[in-house]
Amino acid sequence: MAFWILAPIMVVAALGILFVRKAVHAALLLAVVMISLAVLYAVLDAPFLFAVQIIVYTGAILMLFLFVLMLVGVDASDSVVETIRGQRAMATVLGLVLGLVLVTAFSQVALGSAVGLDEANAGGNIQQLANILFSRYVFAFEATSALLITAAIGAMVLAHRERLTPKPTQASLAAQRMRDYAESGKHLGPLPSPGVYARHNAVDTPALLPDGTASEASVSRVLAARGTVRSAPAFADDIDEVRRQLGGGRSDAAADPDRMPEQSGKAGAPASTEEDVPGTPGRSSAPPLRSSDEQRPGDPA
Amino acid sequence: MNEFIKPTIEYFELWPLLVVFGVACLGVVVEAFAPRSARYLAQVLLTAGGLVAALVGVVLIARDSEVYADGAARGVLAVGGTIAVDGPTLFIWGLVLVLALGGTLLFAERHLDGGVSAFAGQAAALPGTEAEREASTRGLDHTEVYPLLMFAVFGMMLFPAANDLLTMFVGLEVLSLPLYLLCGLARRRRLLSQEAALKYFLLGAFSSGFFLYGVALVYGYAGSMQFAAINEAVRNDTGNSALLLIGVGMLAVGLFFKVGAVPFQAWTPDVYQGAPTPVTAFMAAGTKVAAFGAMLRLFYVAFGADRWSWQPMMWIIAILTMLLGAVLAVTQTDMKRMLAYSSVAHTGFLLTGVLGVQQTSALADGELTALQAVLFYLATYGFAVLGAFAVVGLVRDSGGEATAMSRWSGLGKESPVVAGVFAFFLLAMAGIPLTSGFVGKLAVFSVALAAGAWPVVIVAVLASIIAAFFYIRVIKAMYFDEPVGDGPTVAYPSVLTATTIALGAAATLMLGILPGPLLDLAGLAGQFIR
Amino acid sequence: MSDLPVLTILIALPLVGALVTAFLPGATARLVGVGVSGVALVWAVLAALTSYTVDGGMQLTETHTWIEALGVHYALGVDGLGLVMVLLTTLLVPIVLVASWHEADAPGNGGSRAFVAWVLALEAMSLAVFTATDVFLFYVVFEATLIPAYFLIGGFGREGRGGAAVKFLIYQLAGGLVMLASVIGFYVVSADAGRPSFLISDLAALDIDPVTQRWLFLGFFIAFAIKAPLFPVHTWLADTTEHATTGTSVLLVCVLDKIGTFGMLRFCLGLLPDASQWATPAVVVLALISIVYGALVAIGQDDVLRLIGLTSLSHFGFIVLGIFVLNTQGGSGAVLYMVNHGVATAALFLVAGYLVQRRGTASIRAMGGGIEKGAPVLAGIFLISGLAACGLPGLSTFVSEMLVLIAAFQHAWWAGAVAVTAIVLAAIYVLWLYQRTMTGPEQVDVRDLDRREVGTLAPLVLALVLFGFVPMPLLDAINPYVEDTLAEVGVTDEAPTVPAADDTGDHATDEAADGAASSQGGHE
Amino acid sequence: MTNEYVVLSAILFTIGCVGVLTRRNAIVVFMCVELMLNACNLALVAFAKQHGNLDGQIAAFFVMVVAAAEVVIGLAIIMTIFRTRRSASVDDASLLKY
Repeated sequence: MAFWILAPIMVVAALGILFVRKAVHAALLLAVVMISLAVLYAVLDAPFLFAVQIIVYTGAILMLFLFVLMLVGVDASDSVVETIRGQRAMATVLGLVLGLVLVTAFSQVALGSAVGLDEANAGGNIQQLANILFSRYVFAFEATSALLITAAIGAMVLAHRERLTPKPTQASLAAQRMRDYAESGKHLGPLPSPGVYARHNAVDTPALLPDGTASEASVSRVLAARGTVRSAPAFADDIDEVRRQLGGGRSDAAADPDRMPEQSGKAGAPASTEEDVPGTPGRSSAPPLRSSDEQRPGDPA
Repeated sequence: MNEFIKPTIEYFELWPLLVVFGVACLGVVVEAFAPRSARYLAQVLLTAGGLVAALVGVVLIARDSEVYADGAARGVLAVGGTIAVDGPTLFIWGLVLVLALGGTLLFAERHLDGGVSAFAGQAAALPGTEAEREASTRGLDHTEVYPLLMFAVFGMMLFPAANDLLTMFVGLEVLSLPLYLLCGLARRRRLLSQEAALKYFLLGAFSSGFFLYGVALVYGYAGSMQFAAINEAVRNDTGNSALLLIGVGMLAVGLFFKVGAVPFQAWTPDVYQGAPTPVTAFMAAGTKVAAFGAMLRLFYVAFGADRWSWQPMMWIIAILTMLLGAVLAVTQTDMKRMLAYSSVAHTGFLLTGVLGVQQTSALADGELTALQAVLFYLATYGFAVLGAFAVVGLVRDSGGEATAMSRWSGLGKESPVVAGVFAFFLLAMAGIPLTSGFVGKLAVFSVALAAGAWPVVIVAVLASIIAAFFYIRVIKAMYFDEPVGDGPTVAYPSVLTATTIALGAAATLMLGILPGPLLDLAGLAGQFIR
Repeated sequence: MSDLPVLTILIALPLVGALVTAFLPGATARLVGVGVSGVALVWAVLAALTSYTVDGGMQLTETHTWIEALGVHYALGVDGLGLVMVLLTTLLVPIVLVASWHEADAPGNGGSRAFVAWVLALEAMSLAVFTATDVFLFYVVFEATLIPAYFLIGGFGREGRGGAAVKFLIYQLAGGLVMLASVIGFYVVSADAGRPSFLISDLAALDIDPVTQRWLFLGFFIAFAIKAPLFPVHTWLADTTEHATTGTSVLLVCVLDKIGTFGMLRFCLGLLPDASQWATPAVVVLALISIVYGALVAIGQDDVLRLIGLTSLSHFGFIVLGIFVLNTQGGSGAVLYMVNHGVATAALFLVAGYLVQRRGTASIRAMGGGIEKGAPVLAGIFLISGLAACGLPGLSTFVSEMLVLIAAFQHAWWAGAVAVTAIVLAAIYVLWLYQRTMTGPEQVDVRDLDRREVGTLAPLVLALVLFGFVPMPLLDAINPYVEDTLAEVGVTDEAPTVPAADDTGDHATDEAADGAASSQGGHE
Repeated sequence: MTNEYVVLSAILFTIGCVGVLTRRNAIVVFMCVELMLNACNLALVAFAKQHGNLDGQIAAFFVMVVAAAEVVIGLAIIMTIFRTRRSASVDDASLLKY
């Protein structure tokens, strides 16, 4: 019997929705319930609903859920902190009581033998459904169009942002760049790519300028804000040498333990405390080298 | 076997519904094709015109309505018996349309907030961002609210007219969905507004789940969705009363959610506070009318024969609703929340009327029927609450509407007219004689007492006393307290809001002094048809 | 005058006056107000002299359908009770308006325009209350009086009046809503009997079963007990009189509160006779407690306005006692007491108000005494009205107090005995008050009463003295009513001696014909 | 045999109901509402077979349509909230308090 196989699966899956932490898992469990339901519809002489359940519910509605979950972030897991004390327990108890009442009541109900749908489905389930749908329930059917229109308007209103300014074209962008350069001296060309002249060309490694200083423009600002930019000097052993050759310059940059490169990304490079420096502002000894620090707002240096 | 039978659609009787629906769709088309500058005027005119046309239709139908069956009722069953256009339906349609007209005027108000409406310039722009500011400085406006309003009105008309469970469910959803959206579109305090929309939506969906399960169970009991067939089944008592009882309970839960009865009232204050004030005004009045209309039909027509099993439940709910609404209202410090809790208390009073149903034979000649009393109360409350929220929209400070009650101190000195009108609405809600609220209260209490529900009436009186306290407190603050800081300011509205307030006040006064015509009209509506 | 809607005009006069004065400048509003209320007084007196006959029953009746669906009528009419209350009201309002001539314009107050408008509105509503013969109409105007009263208390008077106004309104609304339940009860009872109606004449003809009667009685009685403050629910009274202006207090205590005792007579006794008899013991006890408690608390007061308010508690105890001992002396005495108390307390409030105005404080201790010599007229009138309050022979209150006491002794010896103690207590609080404020060694320089002020007090004092010696005109009007009512209750007097023994014997109204017959036998 | 189906639907409905009350993530709460609606559909379809008429199936079909519209609106509202708050928890949305 399909029912006895599917019923436990559905109940377990449904219970799972209550307990899994991640919303995505809940969605997948819901899919299990819905597909099982579709099978039960087929068993219950409702082939049309079987199809609609799969296509509309599982195929469209649940996908919409997943889609939104992806937007929100798949990792988003549920907090278990109660804001109203005892609410969870109360809800559980209430739910148990409700379930118990319903289950006992319905298992006692004597419905008699089912009439069955053989007669009602004569001429085809879909044809008969259409018969009813477009005769007795035709007004309700038309009224659902109001729902769908409302839904469409709702989605538009809440999600669609109208463009208030004309979309900039290539030409206008180019003109703007030139204007910026003329007015504020903003760099015209493309930004330097990371890792150039450094030992790595990973995106979190700033490019070194010919004088050995790091180019802050070469790393993504997001990385800098997160504090996962590697220190350039660690990859430039010869920087001291270069300096010496250039004459003057201090040699303590690489020797300073605080200046050791830090491994803050995923690669296993040796650690530097570049990111700790704001805590000890007085110790900054090589200002030109503190590439990532300088990108931080509010840096005392 | 079943050959397809072409349905007969009574276009004349359905005219109001069709017009509202058509205008809503037309509004969407306008939104799509009309230039931005023309949209506001086009939408407002279209909406108002559609409502008026529908209202005219209601009057015409009411004039021609035929006596149904045995003469106790009038009207027709339309579209294969799924929609009952009878006296009560027409009364509720008329009421909803008039209230919606008031709501439209409030929606269209642009004087209060410096030339823009109360709705967000761009709902998709994040609050506090450049995009929002830009939308605001350009005076953008979501004119989609008018079609949404019309869809909600369509739902409000379909819901109480539905003559089977399925149509009723569809009506419920059609009425709810646009309101969820409208709640989230406030121009000021957008976070609050969005939150209100979320809460309203989640709880509304939850409650419609209950309603639907009730539908399923009652269908399981009676084997049909039609109210007449359900009534027949209840009368013949096919056994399995567990299905019926639980089904009725679940349906009631769904409806109680919509009207905000305890213990399902939790959303009311949040939503009333967070939603844009015009929406609150429209929603508070319209939803209650529609949902009570549906409740009356469902319980009287489908389950009337099983009165003894649902009346006790109604007793308890009514008692709890009145008491909790009144007590919690006392503790509020925000005007909109206070009005929200007061609306919960009024739900209780209305339920007191609903449970006052009796056999027609038990009524004396010329005695009020429960239906008449509830319909009348709905009218009185609808106008009062519409007007009250409209006034709330007028009192402002630099941050928009000043809904904190302390900000209302000394309003009587700042603007005696506004304070006076608001005090009048409050007195009406408190049920002071010579206002509509008093006659309404008298009507529902007397039908409840006539049905023997004296404990409920006693509690109702107690709750009225508690309720009177917080209404009076507001009046005292407005007239006798010194203003806090520089005091509240009253934004002088355009003719639109002023008309709505005047409409509310006039109706409240007229129904208080000469309630006869409307009571007679409600009596003339007669009984429901099945 | 037969076709003229006399009572409607009487009510409409001040109502229109209120609407007009609301839009006039303050000074004009005062003049118009006094004029309108004066016209109303003249109209009422004329109506009483020309159209009213003293043979009992409702007169000057008007009946129009108001709300058909509810069986509500706009029905007016007066009987002896209504007539004296109407006269009292119309008399007091012009006096109050003149007495409060400049008071409402004082800084912090709401201005003369509002004051006059509200007072006139209150007068209209009160007149409607006293003449309504439809329970619904009565209820509507009964509650409607609260709105002007609320604004009069809250808008004019001393610091803290806002709170007092809220307290007043809450008490009254609570009472009103409890009564609403009973009003609805009447509707249901009459509907069960065949046809829903609120007309008093229809309701009196109903045969209501005893249990229902008791519930209905409770609803009405609680409301009226709050209105005419009776012991456990009196606490709003003193707060209100303390903070309101004396003009407001006069209207409240002398007119509005009378609605309570008026209602007890008209509705409790008139419509629910069995329940009234059932409740008599409890009500008598409450009344006795009010009498003694009010007097005792009054003795201890330091605020003169509060003190006068509390003496009224004692006096209302007398009135209620007179009503509920259920015999003709008691009834006549109570109605007469209502009039006399109205006049005497009004005089006392007004003169105390003038005193407070002059001294700038209401505290007896702060006044320090010694006014007698500087302002003999003030002191003299103060003394007379004070003595009237404690029922000195020769003043009108004496007659009514005696009647009630005799009735109380007839009812039960202990009731009379307790009530008598109040005379002693009253003497204490009045004389002690007089001694502390007026007599004394130091000479305080106060202005004596001017002509306007004397003018407001003179009619009251005159009435006190006049009715003290000649109470007959009043009793002639009152007695037929009292006999009708008691016949309705079904009480037969053992002692037939009524001071005004001018029983014409023709006081059986239609609906009480059978009951009246038996009671008549008892009288003669 | 209809009984079993109805009992199953009752269980699913209850689970959905408890889920709505206990879960904090708005999307999961909404999923639980969908679970409730599905439970209703099961009952409707089972009763349709029991009574031998197709009203139940029609109703179930309507529910699916309604659910589709509801989901669009619901998710649109949830997305809006998420974009402003970066959180989909019901509790984080708590500016409105008593």
